[in-house]
Amino acid sequence: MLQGWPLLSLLIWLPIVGGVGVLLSSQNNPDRARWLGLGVAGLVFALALALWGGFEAGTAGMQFVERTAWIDAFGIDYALGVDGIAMPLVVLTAFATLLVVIAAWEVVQYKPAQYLAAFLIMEGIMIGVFSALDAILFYVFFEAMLIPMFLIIGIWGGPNRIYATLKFFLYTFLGSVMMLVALIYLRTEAGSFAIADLYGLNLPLGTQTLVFLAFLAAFAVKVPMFPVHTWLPDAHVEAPTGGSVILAAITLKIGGYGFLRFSLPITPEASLALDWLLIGLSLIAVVYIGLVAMVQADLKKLIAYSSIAHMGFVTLAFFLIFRIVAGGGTEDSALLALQGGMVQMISHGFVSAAMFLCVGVLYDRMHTRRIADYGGVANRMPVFAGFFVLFAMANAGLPGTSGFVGEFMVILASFQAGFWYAAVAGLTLILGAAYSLWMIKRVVYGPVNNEAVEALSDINRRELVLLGGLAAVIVLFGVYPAPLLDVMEPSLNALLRIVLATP
Amino acid sequence: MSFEMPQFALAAPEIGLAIMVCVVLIADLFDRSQQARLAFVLTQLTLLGAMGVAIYTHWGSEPTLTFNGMYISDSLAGLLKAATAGLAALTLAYSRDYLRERGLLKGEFYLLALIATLGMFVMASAASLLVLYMGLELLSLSLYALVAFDRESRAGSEAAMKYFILGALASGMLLYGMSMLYGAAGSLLISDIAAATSAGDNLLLMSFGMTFALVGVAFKFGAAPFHMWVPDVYQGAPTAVTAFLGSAPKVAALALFLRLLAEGLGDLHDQWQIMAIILAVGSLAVGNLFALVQTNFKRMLAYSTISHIGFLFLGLIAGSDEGYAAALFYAISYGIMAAGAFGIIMLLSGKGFEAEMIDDLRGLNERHSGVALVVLLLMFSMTGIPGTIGFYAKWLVLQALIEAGLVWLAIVAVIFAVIGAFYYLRVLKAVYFDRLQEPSVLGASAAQKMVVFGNGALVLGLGLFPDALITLCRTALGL
Amino acid sequence: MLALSDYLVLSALLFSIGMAGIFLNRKNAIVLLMSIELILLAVNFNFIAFSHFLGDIHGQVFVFFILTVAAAESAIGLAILVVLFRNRDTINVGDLDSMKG
Amino acid sequence: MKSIYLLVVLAPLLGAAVAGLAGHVIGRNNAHRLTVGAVAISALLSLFVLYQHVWGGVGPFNETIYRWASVGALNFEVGFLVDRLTALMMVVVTSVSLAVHVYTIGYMHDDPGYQRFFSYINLFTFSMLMLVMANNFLQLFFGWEAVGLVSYLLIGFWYRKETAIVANLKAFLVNRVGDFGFLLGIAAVLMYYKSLDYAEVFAAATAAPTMTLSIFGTEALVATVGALLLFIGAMGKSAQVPLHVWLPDSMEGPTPISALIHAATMVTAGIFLVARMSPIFELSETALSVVLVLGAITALFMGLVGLVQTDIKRVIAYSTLSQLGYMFVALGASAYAAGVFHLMTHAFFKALLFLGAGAVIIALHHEQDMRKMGNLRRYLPMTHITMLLGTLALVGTPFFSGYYSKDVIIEAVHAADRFGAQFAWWAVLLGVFITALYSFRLYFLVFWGEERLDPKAKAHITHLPRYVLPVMQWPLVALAIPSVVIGYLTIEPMLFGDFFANSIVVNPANDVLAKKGADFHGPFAFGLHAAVNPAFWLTVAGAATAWFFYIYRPQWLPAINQRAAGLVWVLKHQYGFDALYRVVFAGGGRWIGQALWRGGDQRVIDGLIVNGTARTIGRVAGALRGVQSGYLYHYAFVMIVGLLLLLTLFVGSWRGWF
Repeated sequence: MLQGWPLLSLLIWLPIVGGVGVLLSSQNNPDRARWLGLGVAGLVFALALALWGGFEAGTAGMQFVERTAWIDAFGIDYALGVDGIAMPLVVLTAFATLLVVIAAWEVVQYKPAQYLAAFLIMEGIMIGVFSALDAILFYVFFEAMLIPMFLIIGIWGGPNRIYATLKFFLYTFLGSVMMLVALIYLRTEAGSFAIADLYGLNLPLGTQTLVFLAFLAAFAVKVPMFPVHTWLPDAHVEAPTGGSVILAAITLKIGGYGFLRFSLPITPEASLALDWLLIGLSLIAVVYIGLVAMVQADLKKLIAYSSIAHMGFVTLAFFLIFRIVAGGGTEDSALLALQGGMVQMISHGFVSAAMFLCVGVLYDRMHTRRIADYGGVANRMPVFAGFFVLFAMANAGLPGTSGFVGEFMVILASFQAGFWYAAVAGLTLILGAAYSLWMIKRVVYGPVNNEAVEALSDINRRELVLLGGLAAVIVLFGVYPAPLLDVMEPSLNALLRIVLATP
Repeated sequence: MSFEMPQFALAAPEIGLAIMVCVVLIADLFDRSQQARLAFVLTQLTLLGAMGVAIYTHWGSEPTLTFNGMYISDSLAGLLKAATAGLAALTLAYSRDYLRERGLLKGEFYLLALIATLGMFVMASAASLLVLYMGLELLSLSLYALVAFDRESRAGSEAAMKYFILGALASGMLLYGMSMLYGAAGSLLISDIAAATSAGDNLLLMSFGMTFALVGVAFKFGAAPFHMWVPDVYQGAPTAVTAFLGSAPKVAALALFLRLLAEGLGDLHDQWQIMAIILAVGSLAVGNLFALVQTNFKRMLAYSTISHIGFLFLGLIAGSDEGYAAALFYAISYGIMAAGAFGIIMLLSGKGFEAEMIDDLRGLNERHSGVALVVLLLMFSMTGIPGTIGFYAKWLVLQALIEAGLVWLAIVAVIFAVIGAFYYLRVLKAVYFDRLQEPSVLGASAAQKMVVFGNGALVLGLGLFPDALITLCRTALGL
Repeated sequence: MLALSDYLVLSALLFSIGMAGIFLNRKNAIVLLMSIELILLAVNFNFIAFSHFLGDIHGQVFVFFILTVAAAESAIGLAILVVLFRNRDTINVGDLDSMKG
Repeated sequence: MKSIYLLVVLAPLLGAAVAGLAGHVIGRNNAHRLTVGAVAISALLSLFVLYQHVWGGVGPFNETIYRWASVGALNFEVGFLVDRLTALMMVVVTSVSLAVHVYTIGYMHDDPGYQRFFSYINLFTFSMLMLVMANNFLQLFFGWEAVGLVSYLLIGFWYRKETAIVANLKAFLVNRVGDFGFLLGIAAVLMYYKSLDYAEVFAAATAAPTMTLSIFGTEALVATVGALLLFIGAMGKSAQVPLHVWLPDSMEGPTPISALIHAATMVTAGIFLVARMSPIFELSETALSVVLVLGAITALFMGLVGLVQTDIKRVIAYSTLSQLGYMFVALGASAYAAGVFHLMTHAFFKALLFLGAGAVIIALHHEQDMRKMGNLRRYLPMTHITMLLGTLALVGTPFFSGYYSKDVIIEAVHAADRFGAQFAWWAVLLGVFITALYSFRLYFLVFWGEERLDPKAKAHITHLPRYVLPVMQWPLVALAIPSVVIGYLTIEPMLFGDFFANSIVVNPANDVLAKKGADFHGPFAFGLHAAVNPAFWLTVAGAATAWFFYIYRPQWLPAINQRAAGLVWVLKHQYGFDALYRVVFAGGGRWIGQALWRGGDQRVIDGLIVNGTARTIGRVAGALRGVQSGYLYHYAFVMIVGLLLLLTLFVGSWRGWF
């Protein structure tokens, strides 16, 4: 049915145009803005599902390719396409945005039209990031993301939002301009900005290292990796619920995606030479951040730190592949690591979104995020408590939830690189459970702590749809992740060949 | 000595503009509207016409010298003239309401602007030191007068005084340098100077002169350390003048650079490159650091101009046509952004009220979200975020730099760009994040808003489809 | 016979005096205008000297233009001075510091 | 058969889903009807499966249900391995579960979370079945963690109780420590045996028994490392020292849970695991010795702690720890069948004891302190009798089931010649005395002696609603029967026959049970053999001691307590494990977290680097600002300085400075 449609362009521009449409048509009519926003987000999600439906799982190549000359002077094309790595992330983006639109329904009262427009535009831009096949096009989308997110945090955020949003912006901006320099440099070597042309350049190691570090600056900040992670807790704490959801569910993934799309294939030798650094930082993230997460007194900060720890798993997986192969593991094991990292990213998209939505549900009622202000929520909100516990368990990597799949695969793979990698990474099992469940204990369980908790009412139908939908997805992918893995496998395999082809 | 008839047709833009100056001068006498409506309309029509004529006359033709080799007609001249005229028209379009509210709406304003534009035209086509100088002075003298246009303004007269003295000093230095170049090459023609340089005649004297000439150019740009006039003049001048001053003359300054240093002294590139690096990095540092601590929006924009000039200089440093094209693109796109930024200030200012502090933008999103959106686009464009024209300006410059092997400079540049982002974001903070108790209604005329939106659309549209402008700039430089 | 360099040195001295006049003078703005004239004079001197020694007339033509422009410049300068005086009742350059930082 | 297996597993899952998601829609009665029905189906089908496997001639079933995921050539699947070991476990799990389900109808009668509770225990049944029926490590881990989840939910079922929600967190975290090792063990298995499927792994392990890997700078047998890592998981789940601390606290949960999860089934998963992994464990003497020693330590020392407990459930909990230790001792001595046998008998009589205790607690209106009981046989005759039977089984009275299973363990250890076997034999032998002592202490304190009831409890017990007790007592009876007879009936085939031939692998050199089998002349003779068995006399001694101090001369007790104050203190504090963990791990973790957060994130990264840079830039800018003084002559001066700078560069470029 959709054969021959520029599906990716639709996915990118429909939400952007829709966002502008919401902005123009419904500034003074919040209800129209909501319905319009929901319509656009729903349509985009439907198209994203169509994308999945039309996707051929068996091949590694780019699909749904579109190519039009864009900046002729430099041979830059408006080139779009998705492979098995990008496609799930596109679908995830559409899903998360739909959630955000629903979550905002009667909660966001200050300029809802602008709020929804910002998220819809953000959606288009993020899908653009995942489907760009040209480095400059990628960069354009990559940077443009800053604009809506800057506004989202700054306008609808908490009391300290200005510090947070500036920190977010400058941190990420600093990282990404370095990447721009690297990309331009690569063009002088490759003669093109097409990402595929940048692979296999065989640059000397010194140059590769510099390029790698520039990429690292961009993606490490996005992921975020220790020690450039401190923007994330602040941004999350101050962001409105939707902002946190998108930040955690999608924008962090862009960092991981960047590692796969740029760092590893473009600078494989430097990745090999510097894998100790990435592995070290990732392991620090898992342990250090896990411990830090445990002592947070603010719900969102806790989840933010947990996000960092989870993303540490992703980077760990991506950069362990060299040691897995060197340590006697098969290429399948390296693939296991990559798959694990990808699954971890996607699962984290669901789980962190769910966690932030839960906090949002609480915040809307109590207007506080301090853990100490809660206690005994289960007494008043039993249904909500059930969801929250489920999501916390998923966050702690309980089998049967999607959170488990990635962790399991990464730990299994990291053992092949060496016992100690797996041992340190495996600490997440304990730490993740500790901070997630201790938080649950203090927030959900216990006697009713104060009058504010006493006055709580359980989730309404809209929130039930939101959380229920997420719970279903999380359990589904936990019980049956094979479809997702099958989609990604050929592309990751092809990537692995490129990365490991270096001498 | 045979007398060769000059090809007047090739100078059609300048001649036409000069005639129109006279026409406007006379027409204004008969305009009874007290609002200089006739002068305004005629001026805008003239500028738009001049754009067309410039393109028609110069674009695509082989470089042709006439007027005894003192005037050149080439694509570069065409684009430079079209850009200056276009930017002048854009900034003038903002000015009516602002000037009316201050009792400054007189025909002389448009007249002076036209004459300044004529000066810029002359510079763009100059093939001789003399012509270059004449164009420069025509521009400068008009600008001095414009800065002092509000005779009742204490700040305006102080700014004019500073601008005048420093400008004259810079002219003196430029002239001193020109005299040395003349002495070294034995001719005022830029082509002769270029020939002498590549032949290696009197290189010492030549590069001594070049040093002084560079100072003059740097002053026109407002590059550090010759930038000291910029903040005071931008702040003190009436905003309508600042807008004019901040956009088109930058393109003219680029014309000066390209004609004198690139074409005339291109072979001394090795020598002026290191100086230009100092100027560029100095401008980036001064502009960005000083802008951080400003509370006055106009002054902040002045410092931001300095930092942009630093970036533009980076393109020139590359010394390649790529770099010049990048700088040209930068100058034009910066002109558009600056016009918009000052246009916003004019739009927000009311009778007896100058909206020149950053705080005056507070809550703009609640007052008028459309205008706020334009501010957003402008600020992100100045920061260099994709989706806006400002990104491509920075990208092209970085590209030229890196292709010239100056990766470290590119890194320095982007770090300063990040520092710079901070103060642009501060403006947005005021616009979007600060909420007012009782947002007042924005009292701007529909026409003015339309100009603002048009400007915003230009920033965004060129940000999404930059190819045409990039190609124009590259073609102008023969790429 | 005076050599070219003698003229150049003289003009350099004049030029330097002119520049010094601008930043050493902290009182009367008129002096600034005079200093500028001095600088232009130095330039003119250069042009004439080069023109003479090169046997090329263009330099002297340039001087005429400079003289003309200098006159116009002075006119504008004085006009600005008048405006300044009207607004601030002073032409003391040391008082012109309302904008800084 | 595949559909039967599926039905066994899915019936409780469905029950859990419906009761959990639509509990308030279907109502209380329908909820228990549904869930009990589901478990009943599972139980009956499990019995049928066992019957088929033992008498029906059905061979082991090993098939994939669906492909969970695959990466390259690696397959992760969900599938069932059903052999006699599994079938036995299925029967134990479902039958105890059924009893507990029925019992719960009475026990939770007044609880507002009625449907939720049934949903949880149904879910537990599903998870436990998934665990025992797994044919690969992935699914095993799934079941492993899923039972942990349900355990967590059920310990914290009364979430208003602070102690309950502390206990469930603790249980989950301590289990997670075990799972940490378990997961690493699975990773090791995958790495060295290239598969997660049991059959393939065992084949690979047996094919390469001497494969080594280097760890801690030395070479170690892969089997040792793998087995020990897996055993860490077993230690967590089966609460072996030092990961035992969660089990006593888990008694904060409702009593049916204590019976089902924390006595009969879930905590025995570790035993099942080691038995299932016998092909790997058999390759490593070291691993077996560790199992043996840790089991022995747990068996003896946890039993001792049971002596000083006053909470009726905690006594039984420590007894469970101790009995689990017995089972590990059996496993460590390569007498896997004995371990599993004890698992089965223990499941019945321990569930019986817990449910009996629960009946007492309900009757006394949630009174658990034994010091406030006494002489309850008057009020609860049925409970009294069944609990007495359970106690007799636990202490190992001849012809009761516990006698057979425990005695075989003691004999097997005695016959083993592995490192630590000697110690273990002494420990389990002494443990028999301890077991009898704490068991009869409980029995006498609760059912005999003077009545020490609170008035409220007294009022409650005399006005107990009629219908509550019967529904709770039938399960007691139902459990009492196998507690008494199952050992007698099954010892011969299970321990000395070929019951486990297809499921448990024992290296002939290690096969202590085969050695003992030569002396075995039927269960009756084995029972009579008690007269010449030191263990029996130790039991009698223990029971007599209890009688002496709690019935005959209770007034002597305070004096004894005073004399042994130090020992009592140590026992009451459980050797300090709790305090140690609280201070070192919980406290230390939080302290380090705080230090890293405040020191690392806030002070160094944010304070010094991020905000510090911003501050520095701001300061520099503020300082430089003065240069723009506003004075024209300064401006001119700067320009001239700039000119001089450029001139310097000009001179430099001609002098060749650059």
